[in-house]
Amino acid sequence: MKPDLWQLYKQMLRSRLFEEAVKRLWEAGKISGEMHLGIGEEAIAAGVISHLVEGDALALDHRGTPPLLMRGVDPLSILRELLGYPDGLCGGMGGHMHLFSPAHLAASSGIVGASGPAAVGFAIAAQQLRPGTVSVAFFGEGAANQGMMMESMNLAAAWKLPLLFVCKDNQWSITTVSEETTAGDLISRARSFGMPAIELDGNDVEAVWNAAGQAIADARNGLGPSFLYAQCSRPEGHLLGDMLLRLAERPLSLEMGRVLRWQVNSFLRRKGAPIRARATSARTIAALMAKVRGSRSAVAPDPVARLHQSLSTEGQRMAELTGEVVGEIEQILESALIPA
Amino acid sequence: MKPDLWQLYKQMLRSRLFEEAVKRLWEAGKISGEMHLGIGEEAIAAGVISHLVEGDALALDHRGTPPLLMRGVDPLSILRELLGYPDGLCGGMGGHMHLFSPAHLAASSGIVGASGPAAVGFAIAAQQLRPGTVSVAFFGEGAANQGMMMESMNLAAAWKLPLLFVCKDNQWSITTVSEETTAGDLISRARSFGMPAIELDGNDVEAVWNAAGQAIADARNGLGPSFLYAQCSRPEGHLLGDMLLRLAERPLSLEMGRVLRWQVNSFLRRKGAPIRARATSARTIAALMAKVRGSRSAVAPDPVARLHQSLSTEGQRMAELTGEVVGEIEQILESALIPA
Amino acid sequence: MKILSFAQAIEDAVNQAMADDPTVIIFGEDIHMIRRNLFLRFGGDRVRSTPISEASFVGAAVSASMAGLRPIVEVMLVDFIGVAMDALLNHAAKVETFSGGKWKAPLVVRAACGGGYGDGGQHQQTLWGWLAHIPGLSVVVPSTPADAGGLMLAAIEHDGPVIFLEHKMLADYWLDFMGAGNRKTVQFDVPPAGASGPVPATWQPTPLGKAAIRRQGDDLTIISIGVGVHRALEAADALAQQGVYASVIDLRTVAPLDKATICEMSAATGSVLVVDEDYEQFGLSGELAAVILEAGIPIKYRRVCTQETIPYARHLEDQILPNKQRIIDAALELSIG
Amino acid sequence: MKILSFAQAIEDAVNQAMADDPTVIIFGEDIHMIRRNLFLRFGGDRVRSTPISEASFVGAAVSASMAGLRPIVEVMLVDFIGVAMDALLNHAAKVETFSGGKWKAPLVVRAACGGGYGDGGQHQQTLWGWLAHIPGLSVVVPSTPADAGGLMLAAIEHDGPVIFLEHKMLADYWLDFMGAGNRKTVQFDVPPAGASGPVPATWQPTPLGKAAIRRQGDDLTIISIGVGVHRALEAADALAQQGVYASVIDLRTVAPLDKATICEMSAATGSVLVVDEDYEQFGLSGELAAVILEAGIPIKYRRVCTQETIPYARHLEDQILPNKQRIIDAALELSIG
Ligand SMILES: Cc1ncc(C[n+]2csc(CCOP(=O)(O)OP(=O)(O)O)c2C)c(N)n1
Ligand SMILES: Cc1ncc(C[n+]2csc(CCOP(=O)(O)OP(=O)(O)O)c2C)c(N)n1
Ligand SMILES: [Mg+2]
Ligand SMILES: [Mg+2]
Repeated sequence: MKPDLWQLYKQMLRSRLFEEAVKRLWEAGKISGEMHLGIGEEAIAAGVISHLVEGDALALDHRGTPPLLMRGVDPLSILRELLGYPDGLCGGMGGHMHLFSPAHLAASSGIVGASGPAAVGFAIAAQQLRPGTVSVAFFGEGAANQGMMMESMNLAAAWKLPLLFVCKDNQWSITTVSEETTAGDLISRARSFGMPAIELDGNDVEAVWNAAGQAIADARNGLGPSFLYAQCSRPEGHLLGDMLLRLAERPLSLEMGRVLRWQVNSFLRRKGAPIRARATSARTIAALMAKVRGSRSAVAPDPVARLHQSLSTEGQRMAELTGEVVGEIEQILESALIPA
Repeated sequence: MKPDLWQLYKQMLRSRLFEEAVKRLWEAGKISGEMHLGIGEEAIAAGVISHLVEGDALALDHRGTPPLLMRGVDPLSILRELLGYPDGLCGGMGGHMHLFSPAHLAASSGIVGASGPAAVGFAIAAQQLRPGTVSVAFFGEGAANQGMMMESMNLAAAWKLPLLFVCKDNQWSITTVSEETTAGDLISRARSFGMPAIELDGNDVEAVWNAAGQAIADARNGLGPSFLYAQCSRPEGHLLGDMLLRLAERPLSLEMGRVLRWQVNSFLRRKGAPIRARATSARTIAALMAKVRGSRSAVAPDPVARLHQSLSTEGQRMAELTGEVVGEIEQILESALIPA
Repeated sequence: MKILSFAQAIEDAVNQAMADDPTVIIFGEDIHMIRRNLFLRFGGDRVRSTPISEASFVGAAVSASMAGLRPIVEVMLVDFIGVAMDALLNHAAKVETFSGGKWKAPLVVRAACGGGYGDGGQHQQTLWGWLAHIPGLSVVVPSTPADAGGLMLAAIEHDGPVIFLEHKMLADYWLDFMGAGNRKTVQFDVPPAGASGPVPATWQPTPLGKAAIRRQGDDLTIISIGVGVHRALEAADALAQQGVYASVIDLRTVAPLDKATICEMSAATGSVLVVDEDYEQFGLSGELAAVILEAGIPIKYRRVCTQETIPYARHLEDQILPNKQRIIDAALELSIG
Repeated sequence: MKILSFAQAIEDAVNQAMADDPTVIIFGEDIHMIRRNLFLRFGGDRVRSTPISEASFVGAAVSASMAGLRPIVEVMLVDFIGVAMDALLNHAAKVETFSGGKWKAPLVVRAACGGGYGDGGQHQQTLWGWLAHIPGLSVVVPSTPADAGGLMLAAIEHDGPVIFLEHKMLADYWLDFMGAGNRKTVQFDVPPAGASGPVPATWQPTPLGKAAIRRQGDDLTIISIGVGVHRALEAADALAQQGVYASVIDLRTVAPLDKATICEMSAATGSVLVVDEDYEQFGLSGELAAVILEAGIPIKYRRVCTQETIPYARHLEDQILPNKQRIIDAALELSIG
């Protein structure tokens, strides 16, 4: 089987444009609170979601919009939810970390790791009430250190639940490089529960589509859960207004000045760690900022751009599709702003 | 290095006799609540504990007495704690699942899996305040599915903490065969966190001593945590008065009669699972009872008997040592019963 | 008239619910043995034993309930809910609000609770007032077999999360498992009218949020729940012999709270004594004071609760848990003072 | 006179404590950035960033404190404590009792709390009354920079577990992180006297369990904590213009509760209004009613609290959280009714 790349591209582009619209509205102060975008995760979401059918369930984390959009939830009702209107997806009660669509059996949570248990419960219901359907958990690599996520891997494997764990590894949990807090590697961790685990480039939608297709088919056939481990990068940082990103975006000199000022302040204070340890701390922070800058650089992989490039040979079709999606999102944006 | 087997045997025998004394007192109604004995775990406790020195810490589960005894906590004060006297180890406030000895940095908990975080904290303090000391976590194979235990393995490995995880696998968590709720295997699970993991026969004190010695030495030298996975059997069941054991101890006919009665009752009721599923349930329970009977049989391995046998060539020494330990425990028992 | 033990009553009601509604399923540790009769009748798909992974399987119960099942998830003792608290605090309790009322989580969290058998402070808590603090959770604590079955049925049928707590002094199998262990050498203060009693032939749901008046008296109003109700009734008998007549209210559900009955009965006597085995501070006993004051009813007020971590030794524990003597003393203080 | 922001005051006090006592360490997620100044000064051994494993690292803080350290363990938002609740409920709170008083757990659990910036019900809870239900835990909620530093120092020096909650409307970096995100396009109702103010040159511990009287008035007594204190003071100003004079008590610590001040001030006016951002039911507001009634003080009583899961949309959230208008209305009801 081959994926319909145009269809996937369309979903990815919709998601990207939607998130960019959200960003603008958030920046304009029309959306409140934290805002974690799914920019950079489009290929993972599209490659997985495109295999889902009626009755399948979705357990989402704090970056739930792309999967929901691709699953077919009305974009306007999501946007109106984010804007806090009574006719939003959740009546303005949930907000962006708590998007729920009963019709799609899709639930989000802002608690890191909670998509594990949620997916397990959905999978139990699938087993019991809707044989042949599956449940999918989306989460970050940081969430893989949350106890309930590991418990859920064990439970899913022990009960051979129809479940797909989708771990999106952008290397960061907020300002922490996840590698430094994660012992061993997540592929081995998943396999240690007796689950198949596949590592892939989350910017390559075809690879995701293939792996997810196989894993979901296995789950439907009663072969139990699988673990997809997909690398991605997230140019917008952890959330909009990301502190680390703000720092890193300043011209090098300014930013270093700031770090130096902290450092000097800290060095000037009597008592505290030996100078070497203080210098190590300063280097750690400088290295973080360098890493952030790297992930923001022009050469950072972008799943949408990548697919765009490979499909661009058909220029006309691409232009039409782009026009269509841009039109849709513009239309949604316009309707979204109409007062309740 | 070779272990001092006589010393190990002495500790194991003391522990065994102590637990048997506890059993008698509990049966006489002088000790309240649940009582989880450490009978069958003596070789694991002795092989590990004998490597500990001043400043090392112990995080224990609901079977804490053997390690505490071997670590040098006053047996009389433990027994008086179990009897609820004000001069007991914890003034009668803790009881058998909450035995605490600040002098030995030893803490217990009745919450399954809690010895993981407890050992992590002890190990952090070791790293920070007492370099070269270590912390040890004792827990059952069932506890390995508790989220905080898995989190603790990750944390210990990520921070290279001086910590030894000691998983005592008696195959059971209460009435559940742990294999059926544990996906994959625990050795792989531990290794997936980048920790060395050693599987061994927990009835072979020499093997435990060797493996623990190496692991603890590594931890003292800053090489990080290890995982010891030791098989054992627990003839007294999960706790005194164990329901499954009670059932299994009845003569075969009686017991089967009982199961049949449940089964018939259940079969007689309209509505419910198809007959095949009901029969599967009945077989599951019968199989559990058979398994319990097996673990109670004369051929079940006993670490104390095993070491006794190999040391019995020196009959005189054995007789003396036995006499000494029996005398000690009898003496303790006598003093324990003196009213406050 | 059918007579069942407290435990049998619950099992009977669960049997009825499971037979009538195939979406009712049970999971929790050791369920194949603890609920062996249900396991034998309804099979391993609907009666599932879990790993010791409460955070995950209580969380799973929430989403399973959202996806069409009606799970009864068991955490053995309410004390163990600590490791699974996120599932209740941030998920079960909030699904309905977060979804704008469009999605419900009809699950029952079942657990044993309570002390009086010398098992120490990590295994004898009640925590009902604590759980009730979280908007969105119902908390049910029956004191008789008839209520136990009826409230269990109501909990199963309720379209939101319900915590169902069975006190170990009433549920004989728990007391045997954790306290007696088949011994004849230990005694417990088991209230007979709670441990066994008449039940209906077919269960009807006992409505959540409806208190029961167990005794009428003009001098003071004792408000309690669970085993405390029986302790209060014993104390009321003793008080009557001293000429002090107490009403006794059995709340039956902590949340929702039957404010009407509470206020009416409090106004009638002007003296309120709360008997609450849960921790005293920031819980049920305080809420009752607030509810009565909010209604503008002037009262004299005392409470007999558990003030500290429960000690292990039975004689120490007996002093800390609400007992007949403490109730009598407080009642006399109220009626004299 | 030094003027510091609320956040700076806490950092200043922690700086002082860490410099004076090498056993004070900090751990939690993203601590190298959130506490970068401490990280730079005290190094990575004493300021450690953790994996997202709250159950394990909060539990570890308990035993680390037993083994000679004085950890400040951070869980970002108090809402996240659900996954680590066992460490508080069954361990931190019980070590001292279980060990017969022989072992203490001197740790601080630090978290941001509170709403008012439209982040939804899983990120804006306060939960202070809920945590205070557990015997053995102290719960501290400062409302000014001076208290924030002084109470933090007291929390670090206290020989038991203390939950230290900093409200996001007072701690500017949290509000920026979660609410503003560097935007100029959003506004928040930040109480100026809480966000910045005078602090001592050298920190002294502010004793736990001692309330502060923020305003004197004869007509009614408003009892509050955290941001609620500022809302109450604003309301009291408005009330004064209508001829209603309110006292305002800032509890500062939920547990231990300053019963003496509460009773004295309540008796003085005979009318008590509790303003509590935590959930209304079974929490702080009820406990205050009970404490006053137990002291035999007849009062009229109202409360303005959070009754439901906090909605996401800012206009909905504004109605649910205690606000000036709700306080004024309740106060007028009390003084007329
Ligand atoms: C239990 C819990 N702890 C901490 C947080 C705060 N938090 C929100 S997102 C996040 C990082 C998550 O990292 P990851 O799982 O890799 O997802 P990503 O944001 O990178 O997509 C943290 C720590 C939370 N929401 N819940
Ligand atoms: C969090 C929690 N869940 C459940 C229990 C009840 N419980 C006590 S011991 C036990 C089984 C533990 O099995 P294992 O870890 O293998 O230890 P073993 O008893 O076999 O030594 C269970 C489920 C508990 N004490 N704590
Ligand atoms: Mg990440
Ligand atoms: Mg076991």
